[in-house]
Amino acid sequence: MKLVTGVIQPHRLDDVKSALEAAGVRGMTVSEASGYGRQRGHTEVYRGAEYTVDLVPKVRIEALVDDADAPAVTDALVKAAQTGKIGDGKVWITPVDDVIRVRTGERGPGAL
Amino acid sequence: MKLVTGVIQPHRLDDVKSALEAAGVRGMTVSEASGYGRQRGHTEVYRGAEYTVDLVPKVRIEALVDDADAPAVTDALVKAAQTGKIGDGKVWITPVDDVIRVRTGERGPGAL
Amino acid sequence: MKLVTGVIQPHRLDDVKSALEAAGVRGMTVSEASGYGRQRGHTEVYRGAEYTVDLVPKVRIEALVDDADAPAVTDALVKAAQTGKIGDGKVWITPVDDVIRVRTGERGPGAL
Amino acid sequence: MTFTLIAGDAFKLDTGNTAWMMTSAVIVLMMTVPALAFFYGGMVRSKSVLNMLMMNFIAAGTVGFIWILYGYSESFGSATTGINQFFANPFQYFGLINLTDDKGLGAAVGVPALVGVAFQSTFAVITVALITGAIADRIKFSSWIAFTIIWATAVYFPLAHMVWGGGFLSPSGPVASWLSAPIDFAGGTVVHIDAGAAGLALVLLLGKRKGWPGGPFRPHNLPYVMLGAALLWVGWFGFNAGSEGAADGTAARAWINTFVATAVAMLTWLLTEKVRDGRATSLGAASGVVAGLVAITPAAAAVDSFGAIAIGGIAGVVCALAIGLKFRYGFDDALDVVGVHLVGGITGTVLIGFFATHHQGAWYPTGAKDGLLYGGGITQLLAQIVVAAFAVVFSFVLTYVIGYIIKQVGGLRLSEEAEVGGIDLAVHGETAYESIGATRLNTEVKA
Amino acid sequence: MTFTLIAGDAFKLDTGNTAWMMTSAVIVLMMTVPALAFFYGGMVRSKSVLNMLMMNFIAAGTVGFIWILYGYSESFGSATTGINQFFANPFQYFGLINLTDDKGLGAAVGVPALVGVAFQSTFAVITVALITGAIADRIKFSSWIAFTIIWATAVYFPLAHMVWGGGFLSPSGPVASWLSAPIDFAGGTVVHIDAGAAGLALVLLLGKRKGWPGGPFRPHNLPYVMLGAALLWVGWFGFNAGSEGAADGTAARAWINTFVATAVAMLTWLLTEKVRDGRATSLGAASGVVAGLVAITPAAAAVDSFGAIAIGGIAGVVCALAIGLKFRYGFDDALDVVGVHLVGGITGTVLIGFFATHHQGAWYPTGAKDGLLYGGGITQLLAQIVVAAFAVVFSFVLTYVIGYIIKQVGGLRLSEEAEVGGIDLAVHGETAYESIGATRLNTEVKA
Amino acid sequence: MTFTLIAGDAFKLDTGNTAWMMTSAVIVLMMTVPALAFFYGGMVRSKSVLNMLMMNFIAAGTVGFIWILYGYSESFGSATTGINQFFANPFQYFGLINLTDDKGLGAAVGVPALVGVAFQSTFAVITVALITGAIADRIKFSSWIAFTIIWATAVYFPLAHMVWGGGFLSPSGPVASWLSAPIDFAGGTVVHIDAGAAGLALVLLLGKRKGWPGGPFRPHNLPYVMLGAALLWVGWFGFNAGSEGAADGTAARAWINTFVATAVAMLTWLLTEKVRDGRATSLGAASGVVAGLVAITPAAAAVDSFGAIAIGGIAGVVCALAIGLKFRYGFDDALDVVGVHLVGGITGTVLIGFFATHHQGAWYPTGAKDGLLYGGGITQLLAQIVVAAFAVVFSFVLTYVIGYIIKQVGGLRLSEEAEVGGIDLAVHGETAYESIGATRLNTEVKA
Ligand SMILES: Nc1ncnc2c1ncn2[C@@H]1O[C@H](COP(=O)(O)OP(=O)(O)O)[C@@H](O)[C@H]1O
Ligand SMILES: Nc1ncnc2c1ncn2[C@@H]1O[C@H](COP(=O)(O)OP(=O)(O)O)[C@@H](O)[C@H]1O
Ligand SMILES: Nc1ncnc2c1ncn2[C@@H]1O[C@H](COP(=O)(O)OP(=O)(O)O)[C@@H](O)[C@H]1O
Repeated sequence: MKLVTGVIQPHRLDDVKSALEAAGVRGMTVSEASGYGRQRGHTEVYRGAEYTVDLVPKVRIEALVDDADAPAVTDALVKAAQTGKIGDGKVWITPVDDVIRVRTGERGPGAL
Repeated sequence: MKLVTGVIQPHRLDDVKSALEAAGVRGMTVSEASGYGRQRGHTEVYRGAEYTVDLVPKVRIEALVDDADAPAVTDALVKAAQTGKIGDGKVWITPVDDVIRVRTGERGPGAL
Repeated sequence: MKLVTGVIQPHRLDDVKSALEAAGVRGMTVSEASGYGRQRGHTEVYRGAEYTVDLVPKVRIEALVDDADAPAVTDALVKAAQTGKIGDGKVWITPVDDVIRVRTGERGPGAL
Repeated sequence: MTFTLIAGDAFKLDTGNTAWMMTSAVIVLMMTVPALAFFYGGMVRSKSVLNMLMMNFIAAGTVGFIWILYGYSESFGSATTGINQFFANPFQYFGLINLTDDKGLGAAVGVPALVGVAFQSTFAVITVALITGAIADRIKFSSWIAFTIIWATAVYFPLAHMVWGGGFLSPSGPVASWLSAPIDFAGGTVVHIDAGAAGLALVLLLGKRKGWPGGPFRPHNLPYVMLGAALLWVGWFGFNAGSEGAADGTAARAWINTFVATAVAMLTWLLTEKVRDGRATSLGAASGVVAGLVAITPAAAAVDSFGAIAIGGIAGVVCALAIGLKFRYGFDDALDVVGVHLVGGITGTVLIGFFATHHQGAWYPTGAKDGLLYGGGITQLLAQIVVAAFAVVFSFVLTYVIGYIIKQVGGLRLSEEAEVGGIDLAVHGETAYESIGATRLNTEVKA
Repeated sequence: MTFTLIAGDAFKLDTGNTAWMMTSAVIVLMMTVPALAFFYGGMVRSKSVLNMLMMNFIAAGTVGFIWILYGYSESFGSATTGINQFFANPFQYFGLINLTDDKGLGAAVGVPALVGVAFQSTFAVITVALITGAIADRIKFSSWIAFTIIWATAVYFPLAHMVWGGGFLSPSGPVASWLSAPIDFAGGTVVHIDAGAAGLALVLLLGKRKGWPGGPFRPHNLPYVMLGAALLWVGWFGFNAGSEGAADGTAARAWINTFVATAVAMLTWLLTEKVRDGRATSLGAASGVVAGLVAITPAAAAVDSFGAIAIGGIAGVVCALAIGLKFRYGFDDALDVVGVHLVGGITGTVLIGFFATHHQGAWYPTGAKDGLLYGGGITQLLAQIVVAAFAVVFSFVLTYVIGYIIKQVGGLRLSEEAEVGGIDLAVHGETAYESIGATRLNTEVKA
Repeated sequence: MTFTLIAGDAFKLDTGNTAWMMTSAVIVLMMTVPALAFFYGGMVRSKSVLNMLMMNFIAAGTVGFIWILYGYSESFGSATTGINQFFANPFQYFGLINLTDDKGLGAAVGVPALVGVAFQSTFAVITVALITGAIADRIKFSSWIAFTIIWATAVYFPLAHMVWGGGFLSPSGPVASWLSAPIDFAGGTVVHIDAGAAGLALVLLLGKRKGWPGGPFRPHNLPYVMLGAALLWVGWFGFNAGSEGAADGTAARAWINTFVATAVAMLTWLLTEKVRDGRATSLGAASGVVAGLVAITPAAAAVDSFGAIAIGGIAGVVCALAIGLKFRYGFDDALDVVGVHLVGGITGTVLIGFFATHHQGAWYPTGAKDGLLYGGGITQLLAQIVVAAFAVVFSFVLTYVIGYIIKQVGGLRLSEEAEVGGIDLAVHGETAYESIGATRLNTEVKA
């Protein structure tokens, strides 16, 4: 199995969720993150003191998928998240040894 | 070494923590997450406008463990997190090349 | 490619960011986490009722890097995060199958 | 309200009335900052809460300033004939000069002239501030600043003059001689219909927020909304009971009516929600409070307890339903200024025609009549409808023209990038709440 | 309080007293919304803050409504003999009809009757609202609504009549002739003992929250708690100094005592914490403020500065210790209504027996006596104990019966699922704060 | 202010003045808790917000307590010659004993003596509380408690006596006979210069916060800052218009000036930011409000509308620039007590010398003169400069000595570990907001 992780623009979350569902993903885990990269941060000014905030709000999506589904899911994720502007984010795929569904204790692809 | 990651119901955190400790885990990292899966979200209504919130609050636990300990730790985690209701979450195991303890620079199993 | 993950003291974030930049890392993803380990938590008292808070605020940093860069990046991270006090955190390295830049769809090391 | 110009009184200070009116002025200012600012600020998304707070502070700043300069004079200057039926001379009391106590709004009840200026200043401020709810999340900050000044000058000050300053719609104006003296005790027309119609006009000019409807526009902090609603209720006693201009039984009647109409409106709004949506919400409670307050405002001392209960109860249901209009007709009145203030203001103003009475401590100006249900026939109802209709048209048309001109000259709408990325950051260079990753690099303030 | 029924006065308006009483009424309403709502709302977990705010708003809505309908009449109607020693005729002034100024609570000091209604309305509201702290996080919303109405009608209005309306426990009642006129200047019995004992009764009926004790019930937002405590302090001057019914030296004595007793109670609460827990906490400061306010309430104008300092100082320690009772005896008084209001109310009521005086601007009703430490012997102390005990029993028993009936009829307790998953969501369909992932799908409001 | 000691009046109660003064006292207390507490609390980082709130509550507690015990007496006791030019006898009215109404501050206007005590108590409290902004995030809690008591006793009470109690700097003191009666209507010297100079002295003793400048010290919650600023504005009408001591035309002039100066100061602060930083910020709006309020305080009733507009407008610019001083000179005045209160206080005090007038409802004490721009020559300006300079030196030197002694005896500064890890946790054992992972283990309260 594989873990497909995407760090994307927060306002794409909804579309990405739909796209993954359409690609047959039955579950995913979402969390808040901040990114640093080519996309510039911003400055804030408080009583004349300037703060540089170089972290940009992002959303992280993780989906565990079967080896065979990984490419399609990845493609769906990338396509739905894409706006073409700097800061669209990254998607990466990592190997997973095993998955367990907590409720039932099932293991492997069936636990997805 | 292995990284055991669990996405669980927030109210199980305490029990899971104790179970992992009992299983000999000396440290773990916890973060907030939201999950999407079989468990239904909910709707909220603000001045008559209905919002569908399909992300459910979850907690993510990550524990780095020695290869040998991985099965026992995983079992302990699953058992402590289990309530038998939909939404109990997933646990997955991924391979880790190396671990370093920042304080000392130690590497490998000794750094856990 | 590799994913270098570090769980560090929040107040080291700035230095770590600079160190990674200096080590040639072009992007990273940061998120909030809480850790549990040798570092003791604390107690809080509300109207005489004592609460034990054993999770300590941490920051998680993730950087995708080329295989060749992984050791150097890891070292830079560890060095910049180190204060020598308990609770400095962990860094770990995991294998990555593939990386995609969402904006362009590029894959592999070029997507970093 | 009895707090109005009565020429030629020799002035004799009444410390009790003066104390009450200064207190009222204080708590009516509180209605704008912080109450309304938080009521609205909690309802927007966290990325634009500061902009919302700022727009309310700005209203206090600009309108406060011009009110002292010429606004009071334009509203309550002494001329009331010819063109001055519509507005008074802005220079008569420029900077409040020559405004002696015997010429003040409270001369007849021993309240110093400057207290009248103070009390009325807070009405001008909040009327402008109310509009911010309609246009939330998308107006250019500089355009808002310009708008507050132009709109107060061209719409609010004139309408205040017409209704309360002895002008066109006052108890001594043409409607009064034609039908009956219109009743607007504390500002159903001047404040709520006025702001509500203006909000609608601006919304039409501004267009919808990106993603509306269908997008995620839920309130970012409901406790703030509750805080704002509660403080609005608290301050509104200054608004309504203060509009009597004195600490007497009529003020007490306004107090009681303001209390009970609001209590009942909250309950009926919640009931409407429970029936329609299956749940009574805290946003509904807060909204019901405001709807009740709005509706009872014009009627505050002109009905008895039963009238107040009826008006509150009806307003709770009507406004709870009226907030659906924007979805039906597709205008993005972000925080329901139309549904609550325009509809609530009309509801209260018109219902006076049914419930007006001068028994049980209730009061209305000479020339007004009891309402339809209290045996006074239909005349008062007609007068109320005429005044409400006039106020709607007057405010809507003028606001549309003002907004249109600003749009042509400097633009009204923020860039889409600022709107999506967050106004607070784009416009004010700030974010409301702490987050990880802020690093101060440059700390030298150029002084 | 001197603000009480005195038959047959010809009414002569005093604008100063009227101004003060209307102002007091405004700031006492503020004590419930937003002050108490935020004091309690900050103390609960974030998943039930809206429910807590709502319960307080509801108290203002339902109790406000019935107060105007029949509550005032039931409390302050003129009959005081026979069964009317316990409550007056609810229909005498139904909807405040026929309540002329000469029949009002402030007739003797020139305050219009409706101002008396207004001021007292806010007391009825907050007494009911206080109970919410005990029952936080687990009561059915509909049962709470029903409870507010029944409890106010059967417990609060009668007790107000007995103590302040010339009834059983008043300076003209049997305790007064037997021992000494009981002193309850601003509501130690009627408000605090009353609400505290009621909270205890409901807690016993409701049972413990899932996970209590031992679970994570820490306050979700301590600044809200501090905001609430501060605004309670601010509004309490209306409560205590307003209870004089006039703007005079006795009111000023109540003001001073309210100020200093609270200041000292905060300090002694913090000291107690420092000694016991090793830390002085902000929740302790907020709690000490409220404990001091509660304890000084009955004594507000009946002691001198030293008496106030003593009462505040003692209350700070006693209440700080009393919050441990619930752990010892295992009743889940969630936000310490028993520890603060019941114990604090008893403390203040009883300590009057030691510190009462009529020197240094202090005042008590005719028939009362100086306290034990001020040379008046033990009589006043006994009278205070009798009244306190009566109020505890009266409120506890009646509340238990009311709660029991509601429990049988409609149920009192929320489902465990709602309690664990979050009341705000389960009951009101809302969450207090923004989170990721809200999508609006359906935007059509059925209108 | 006219609210001052006038010996030997037979006392005749004026309920209107009394109502106004009690109300003013209430809203000035609100300025400290919650207003100032939240204004500052929002500006610190989330890990020290509770400590900031606590320091403000403590100021209310300790100073409130000693004010009633001996502070009022030390400030407004009757002796004003010899050493008593600098402070009065703290035991004359110990615990307010023997303070009859004819000896009170409001004897001449029918306000009971205890009302004067109440009103002035809130000034003592807030002056001490203002200092917390300078020393945020690093002072030992016990040292702060000790400091509040010592500083109030040795600095505030004497200065209040000197300026308002008939002492050294009062209209009957030496400066008045030498130059002209100094004008400080509501506390430019006694409150703002006093607190500002004290803040500077403590900052020098405490040293910089770890990481300052250059580190991440941004406000953790800007809506709290706006809430605080708004409530400060609201309460300040009690401060300024209340300082008249009566509900009359002079109070109304103070009201109007407080309103318009603040409105204009907010606008000019924002303009300064826009020009300098490219953005108008919400923190700037909040700061401008406070700067305007500070600057108009001494001049509140002593200028006409144009004078108020000028003072507000100038203060907005001057203070917006002055907050850069700390970066230039490297003193860590955390929340700009120097930039806003010291500089703003001096600005207002000195500008009186240009704008003072007794026309248009404005007022100043006998012996004062019109300002330079109003034809009165340079004398008043000189008197104002002398008084401001005296207050700066007096407060700075005494505070430095007090702080130095505390530093030697018990230490001033928190440990670095507590500062970095979070004061709330280290000192109070609390965190302001909920977070994951709190487990209650021990629930037994030792009682
Ligand atoms: N090497 C990396 N490792 C981990 N996350 C990265 C890396 N590079 C970029 N990211 C994440 O992707 C986001 C977008 O990257 P950025 O360089 O700004 O734009 P783009 O990918 O469009 O060129 C970053 O904010 C960060 O969260
Ligand atoms: N394929 C997946 N990849 C990542 N996380 C998942 C996946 N499926 C489920 N999850 C996580 O597990 C949680 C529980 O899943 P759900 O399908 O609701 O219940 P259950 O696992 O009991 O069948 C989800 O909320 C989500 O956080
Ligand atoms: N086995 C582990 N798995 C995952 N995270 C860990 C593990 N051990 C420690 N951590 C993380 O590292 C942080 C520091 O660990 P700790 O044991 O307190 O100090 P140190 O690493 O300096 O000995 C913890 O707070 C936790 O976030």
